[in-house]
Amino acid sequence: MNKLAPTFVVLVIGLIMAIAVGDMPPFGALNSPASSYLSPYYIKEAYDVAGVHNIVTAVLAYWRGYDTFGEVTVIFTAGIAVMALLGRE
Amino acid sequence: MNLSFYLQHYNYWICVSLFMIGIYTMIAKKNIIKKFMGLNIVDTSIFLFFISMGDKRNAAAPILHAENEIIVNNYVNPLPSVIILTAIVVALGLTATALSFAVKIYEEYGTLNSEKIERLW
Amino acid sequence: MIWVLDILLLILLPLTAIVVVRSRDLMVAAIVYSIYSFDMAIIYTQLNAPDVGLAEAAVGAGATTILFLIAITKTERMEE
Amino acid sequence: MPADRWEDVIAQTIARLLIPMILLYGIYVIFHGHLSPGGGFQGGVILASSVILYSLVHELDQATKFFKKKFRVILEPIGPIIFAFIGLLCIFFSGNFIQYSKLPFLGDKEMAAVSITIIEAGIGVTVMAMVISIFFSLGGRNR
Repeated sequence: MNKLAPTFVVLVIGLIMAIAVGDMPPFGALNSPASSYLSPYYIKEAYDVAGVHNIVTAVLAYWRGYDTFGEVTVIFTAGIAVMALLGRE
Repeated sequence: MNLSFYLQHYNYWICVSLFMIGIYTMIAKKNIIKKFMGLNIVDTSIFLFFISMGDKRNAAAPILHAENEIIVNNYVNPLPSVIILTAIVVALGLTATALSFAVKIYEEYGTLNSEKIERLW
Repeated sequence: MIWVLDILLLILLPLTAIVVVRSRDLMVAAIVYSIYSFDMAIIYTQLNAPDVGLAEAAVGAGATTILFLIAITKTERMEE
Repeated sequence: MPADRWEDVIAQTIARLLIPMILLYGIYVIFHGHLSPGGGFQGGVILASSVILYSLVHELDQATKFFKKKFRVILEPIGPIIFAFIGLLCIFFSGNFIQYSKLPFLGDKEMAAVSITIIEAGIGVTVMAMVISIFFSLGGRNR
């Protein structure tokens, strides 16, 4: 019984996710909810506001600057934590 | 619920199966490093889910090649790429910290089996 | 006919993931995880996200696999 | 010279040819990241992978000569410091925290592009130092 318990849990999770996938829009749809409200603004305004051709870099460093700042801090903390945990060389 | 419904969602079914495989690894396997590999598989399945949500049919990568006239449907959604780009590097930091903890645990207890570690602790 | 290649790449993902889960040798699991990650990078580039594909090819197939290999050589190789 | 030292002439020669190209490609990926796919995160990991290749081919002690612990501790917080400095400079010129267009040196668009490039370079240095220090700390000599 103890060997079958992980399989049972995984099958329940998979059933829930399969029901959720049934409500997703079709793959590659042009007017899906993920790409119809906010992202047309970024695509239109990226060169006029940020002056950068690559839209991903523009969103990463201009509109989502706080996010990137926190993420750089997370990387810094991870490096310091590993150096403090096993600092022998 | 016919065949074309399943064929239109094929990326999402792969994501669901990868998520199930990763969760099974994290629950059933006893080795700690194998658990971290399962964690990475779960991470990657979620990344694939986000990236397939942002794709558009007959569109190009989100890099502008003409500044004057911009047609929105010619470029894919750039927002999932941004979120996943930061998440990949955070996953690297998470894996490094977890593996250094695993090395410390092996130096302390001499085993990587999680049940033995719980018994010795 | 590009969708045939796409579906073949997508089918390779669960196969390599199952090999990672089932193998007793952790070294084999780490190297097959590198193959899995590189396949995932190709799929990202196919889905028009070249930034994420570049990051996954550098981080997943390079750095994470090397860290796993170092941790395995520091500890024990075979899973009991 | 220890007995278990591993050296291979072919691998060392190939690595001597490959390492400058990897360094050049990493710098290209960082500084060309606003026109083509790339940016600080990818370029930093590529730069760090050249150092990892050097220390795999040679001995680990020779690689730690170039990147000592004091040098890495200085190199690692460069990214957050540059980011916070430019953000606070925007506040100094009566803008919001990272509103680059308030900086008075160039036009609006050009100032934003230049600031984005500087910030990406800082992120690249931080990521490179982090991956190198994780590799050196995790692959230390005594087990």
